[in-house]
Amino acid sequence: MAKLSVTLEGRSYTVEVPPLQADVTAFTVLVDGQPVQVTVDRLDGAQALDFLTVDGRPYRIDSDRDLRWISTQRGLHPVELRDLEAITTRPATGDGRVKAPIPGLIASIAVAVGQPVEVGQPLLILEAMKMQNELRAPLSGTVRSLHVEVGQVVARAQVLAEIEA
Amino acid sequence: MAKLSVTLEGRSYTVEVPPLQADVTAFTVLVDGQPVQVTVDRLDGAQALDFLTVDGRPYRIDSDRDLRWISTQRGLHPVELRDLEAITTRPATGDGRVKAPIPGLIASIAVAVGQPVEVGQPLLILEAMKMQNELRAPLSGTVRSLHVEVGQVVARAQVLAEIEA
Amino acid sequence: MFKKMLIANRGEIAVRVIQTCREMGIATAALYAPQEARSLHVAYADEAIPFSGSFSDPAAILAAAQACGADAIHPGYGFLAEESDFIRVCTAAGIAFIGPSADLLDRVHDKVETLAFVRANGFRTVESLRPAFDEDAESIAESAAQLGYPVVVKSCYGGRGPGERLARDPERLREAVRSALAESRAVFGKEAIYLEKAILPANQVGVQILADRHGNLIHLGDREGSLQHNNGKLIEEAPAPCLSPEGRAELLDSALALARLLGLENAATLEFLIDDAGRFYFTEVKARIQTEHALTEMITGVDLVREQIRIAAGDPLSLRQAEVRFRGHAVMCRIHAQDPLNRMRSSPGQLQEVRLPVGAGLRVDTYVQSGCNVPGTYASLVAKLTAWGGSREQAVARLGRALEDLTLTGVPTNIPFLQSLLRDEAFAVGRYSIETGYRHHADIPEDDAYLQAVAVAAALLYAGRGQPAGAVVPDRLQSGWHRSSRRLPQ
Amino acid sequence: MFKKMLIANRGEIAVRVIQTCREMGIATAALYAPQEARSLHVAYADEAIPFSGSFSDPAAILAAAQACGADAIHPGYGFLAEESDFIRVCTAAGIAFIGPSADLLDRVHDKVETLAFVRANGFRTVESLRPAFDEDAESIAESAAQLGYPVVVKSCYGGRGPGERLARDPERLREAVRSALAESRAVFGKEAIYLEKAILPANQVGVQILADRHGNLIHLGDREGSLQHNNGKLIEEAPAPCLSPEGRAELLDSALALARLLGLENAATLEFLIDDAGRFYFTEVKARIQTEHALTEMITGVDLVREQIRIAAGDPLSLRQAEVRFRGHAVMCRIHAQDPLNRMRSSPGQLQEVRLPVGAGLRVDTYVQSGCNVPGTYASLVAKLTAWGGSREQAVARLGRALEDLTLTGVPTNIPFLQSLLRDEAFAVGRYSIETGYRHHADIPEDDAYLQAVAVAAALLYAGRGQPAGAVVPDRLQSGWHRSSRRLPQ
Repeated sequence: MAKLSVTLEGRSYTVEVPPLQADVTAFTVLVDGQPVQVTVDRLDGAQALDFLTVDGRPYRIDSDRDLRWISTQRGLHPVELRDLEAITTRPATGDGRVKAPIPGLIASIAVAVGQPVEVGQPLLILEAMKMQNELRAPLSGTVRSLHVEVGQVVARAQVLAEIEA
Repeated sequence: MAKLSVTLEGRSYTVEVPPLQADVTAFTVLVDGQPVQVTVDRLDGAQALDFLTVDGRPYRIDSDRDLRWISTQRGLHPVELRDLEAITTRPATGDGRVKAPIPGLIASIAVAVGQPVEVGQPLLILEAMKMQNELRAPLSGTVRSLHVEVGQVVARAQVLAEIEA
Repeated sequence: MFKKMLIANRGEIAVRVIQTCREMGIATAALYAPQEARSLHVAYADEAIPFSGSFSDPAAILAAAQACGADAIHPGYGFLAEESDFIRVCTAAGIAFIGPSADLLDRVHDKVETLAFVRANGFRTVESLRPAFDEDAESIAESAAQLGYPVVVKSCYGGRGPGERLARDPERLREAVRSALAESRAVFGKEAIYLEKAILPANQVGVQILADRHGNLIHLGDREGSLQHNNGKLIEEAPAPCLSPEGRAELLDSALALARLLGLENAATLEFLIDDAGRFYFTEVKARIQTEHALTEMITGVDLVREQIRIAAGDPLSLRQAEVRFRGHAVMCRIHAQDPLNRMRSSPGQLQEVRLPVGAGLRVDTYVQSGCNVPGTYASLVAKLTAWGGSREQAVARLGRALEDLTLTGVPTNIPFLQSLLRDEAFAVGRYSIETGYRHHADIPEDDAYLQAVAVAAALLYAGRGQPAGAVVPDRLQSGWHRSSRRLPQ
Repeated sequence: MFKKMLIANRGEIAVRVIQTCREMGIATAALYAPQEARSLHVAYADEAIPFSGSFSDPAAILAAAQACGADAIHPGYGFLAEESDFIRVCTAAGIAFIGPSADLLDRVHDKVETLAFVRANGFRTVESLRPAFDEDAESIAESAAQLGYPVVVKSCYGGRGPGERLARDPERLREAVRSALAESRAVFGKEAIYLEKAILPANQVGVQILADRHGNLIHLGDREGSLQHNNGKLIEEAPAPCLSPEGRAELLDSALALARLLGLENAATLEFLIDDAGRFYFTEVKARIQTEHALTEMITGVDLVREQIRIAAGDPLSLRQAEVRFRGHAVMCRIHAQDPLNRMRSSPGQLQEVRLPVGAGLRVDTYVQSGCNVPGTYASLVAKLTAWGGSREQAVARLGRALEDLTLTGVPTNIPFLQSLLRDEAFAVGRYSIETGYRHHADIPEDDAYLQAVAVAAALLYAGRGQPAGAVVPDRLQSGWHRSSRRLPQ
């Protein structure tokens, strides 16, 4: 379940999206905790999501690469997104590697190699899509390695740091 | 230079096409030995060739998978193609490997392993796109190996036989 | 006015109805099967409801309307458009039906009785006979002999072309009856046929009627539907070129009188055959919107679906007969997913690219867009292309131009066949009948440069085959494997 | 009639001219730069000629016409459409120019002289003054004071909006003069400006004129072009809602008299300002086809490009004034590749998907198709969308519907801005002037379900980002890496 905060036209919505699968075209999304029914096309490789129905209402959508805006048949809406998961992401495998949840830029690093850290302690800030995503320690231990520098651009899933329990 | 015989509306044309390159959009094609100027789009990965100009005249084209027909803005034309190269193809490297010039079905095999062959002697017939393509010995020598059987479907560039000089 | 309209149909007619509803500020609800999720009626409706039922099932449609809170149902031109029982259940449920009253449909439902009634009131009709027992070959042959060959075998119900069959002798009659019965059973669920004395050669002309509940009744001119293939109309036009000015005036007057006699309501079409002497014969009434209604809209500027909805809401017609102004000429062709190289068999599948023609005097009615499915479960009509011109010649030239500009890739279509028909001399001069034969018009074969170019295109497509999609560079050409540079032509 | 037409233009006007030529059986030759290879004028012409020159370069255009054997040139509405010298070299080369004679263009070329001539003949015109020395700030300020503020600074040549500037005081005047001079130099290669006394509020109305070489001269009604943004027309309509029936009759009579006085030829537009008392003031003549000509074509059914070509070939007009029948109302909007979130800056790039609206009473004029480039080197106009309706209300509703249905992805467009304008009260009731301000109309913000759905769409787009194109399954969601199943809601 990805959890996002979406702000548009002065209102903020918390949207929870289930793991998407290519062959599942109807599923439930939570908006501020309330379920809404969504259908999407089964998409072939060449197409981005350009049409969906939400509670039976069809929307033809378009957006720019950076998700600065969403347009529908009714108009254009500047949007702001915050990935609520990205702030507190921890590896599900339980290991100490901290990976980039999205591509972005390393805005700051709060720890040094050899430094002891507590679980949940901020390690670094990854700037992506106009958001500052604080990445925290997945477990208590020592910073064994830091693979990035401030100002560096990183790919998604790139290992940024490792914590040794 | 690929050399093809194209038959449509009761007429046959010999068309010679130079090696195509993704970033070359204007080139010369020979039709019955006469040069015609062709331009195509620079195509991105998602698009097939659907538009070209021939001697400055634009044609919007479509076809089926099997090249049974070509349609233009003016109408639909059943076509028959013969790859004139496929009949006498020889490896440019001078070695004795005989590869499939197009994907197809082995219709018959005229030689056996160990049999001596002369350059240009028919080895086997590859059926593809409604055509029987006779593949001939690229050099004189002995059939060292046969990698296919009659009825087998082969991929392009698959080695079918090898001739030892 | 209505608040929410359920569109009880699919395809281009569903899109058509949705357009007018949106322009009138009426919310729309569309029904769709999973394979039609990319059809335009889904994209354009305010609400899209997954629907696994049949558009011919009154209970399923009514349930859908009630579930979404619709206060009106538009049936398009489907089966339900002419089912009086369906109208009664809608009315009982407090949902308006966009179309005539159930009583009117009951009155004109039986085509043979309608013909007899019209004939009894002094109008010229085709001669028709209903065999005593539908499946009694003997009585059918007797009836045919009584009428005199050739005869046409028709289904008593519904209005679609496929139910019609021409028989010139007893042997062909047996065949025609057998297949007409099978089709009548399959399409309408009832076996009931009748015989009409064929008029040959003849032209098939329809007159568009609008009638409100306040006694206002007008015609919107005529349409010609004689250019058919396998009994399906392919190219239609308005006004009908087969009518002289005097013949037209007489026909339209007669149509108005007939409409009054029958008590027609809402939008309806009166159909006639015109023989080679210019005499017209009433054949049947279609008490619904027709596939080819766009022709009338183009020459009159009247939105027939808007009038239908207004009439059903109790509003008066928005114009009087004297305010109907005809302008120019319109020609429509029906584009089907049919394979011209495989006996026009329907060719369902996924469309790749859809590129519509642009410019003045054109209208496209379609449900397809790029990446959309053409389902095999419905009729193969994918689009109607209509061109308007100040004269017939200009309209035909424009339609030809637009057909060249329309691109539909991924499934074979009948576009090449339509292009060939437009080049036919009989069509070009506007002198054709339902009997006219059309030969295949090869595509300007005298233009060798054109054929050479097609040959080049074929060669390039071949050379580009099997490549990663889009690249025009076959590796077998790049690798240099199969050719010797010494053998290259200069 | 001509055999082969060179289209000396690009974009939607080139496509427009090609359409009529093809419908008339005239072969067409199009010119294109490499980045425009996928533009529709290339696809639709009979011949497509790579062209590296400028459409404003007479020698390059003439050379291209001669090289392809064209016997006529249509300049569209570009720079060459009003260059008398170009017409003379064409004529000398035996190539027909589709437009007026060189002599007429010479007569009306200087706008200040034309105004003086018209005024001297008893017509009401705007007050204008040409400063003694174009670049002498002193004399310009004197002229402005003489006219009285506010004044409009205009270029003496050409007819495009960008050369116009309003100044309410001497300070703004200096600025306006500076930028007008710069633009005049850049666009027309000459520095020449003049001042007009501003009429505020006013409506800008054009009257379409057609005149053949046999003395026949007709008008085809009026068009309203007051809805502007940065001096560019955005939404236009016909007939002009600002005119009363009496005002219209007077204006059209006056326009015919003016057209005769000026000896207009071929297609031309006479432009007027209408003040708030309904008085009209002649401002200038555009002796060429205009961008918004489709409006007139929709309400009259006349193909203006066809008439242009016929007139240039020496044929008489195809209809008389009494045969011109006006029907309904048409509204057009200009769709630009402009970024509404970045001050409407032009946003060139490659279009991904182009999906055109379908249905009755619509017309799209465009050069774009899926995968086509919008070059940064030309104006940002990518399409004109025109809707016809039996009434103004219906036409506006239809345009709104069609704008919703038009999809252009890959580059930002002004469509949301146009949608906002259509929702404006002043526009909805048809009471607006060139001074009307339009506020941004948010997109039905009261509809929370709508905003929630947009939020869902944003979340899904985010969740699908960085995936192999088209897959909606981010691997970070599948891998389970960034979340603990224990922390899932529920």
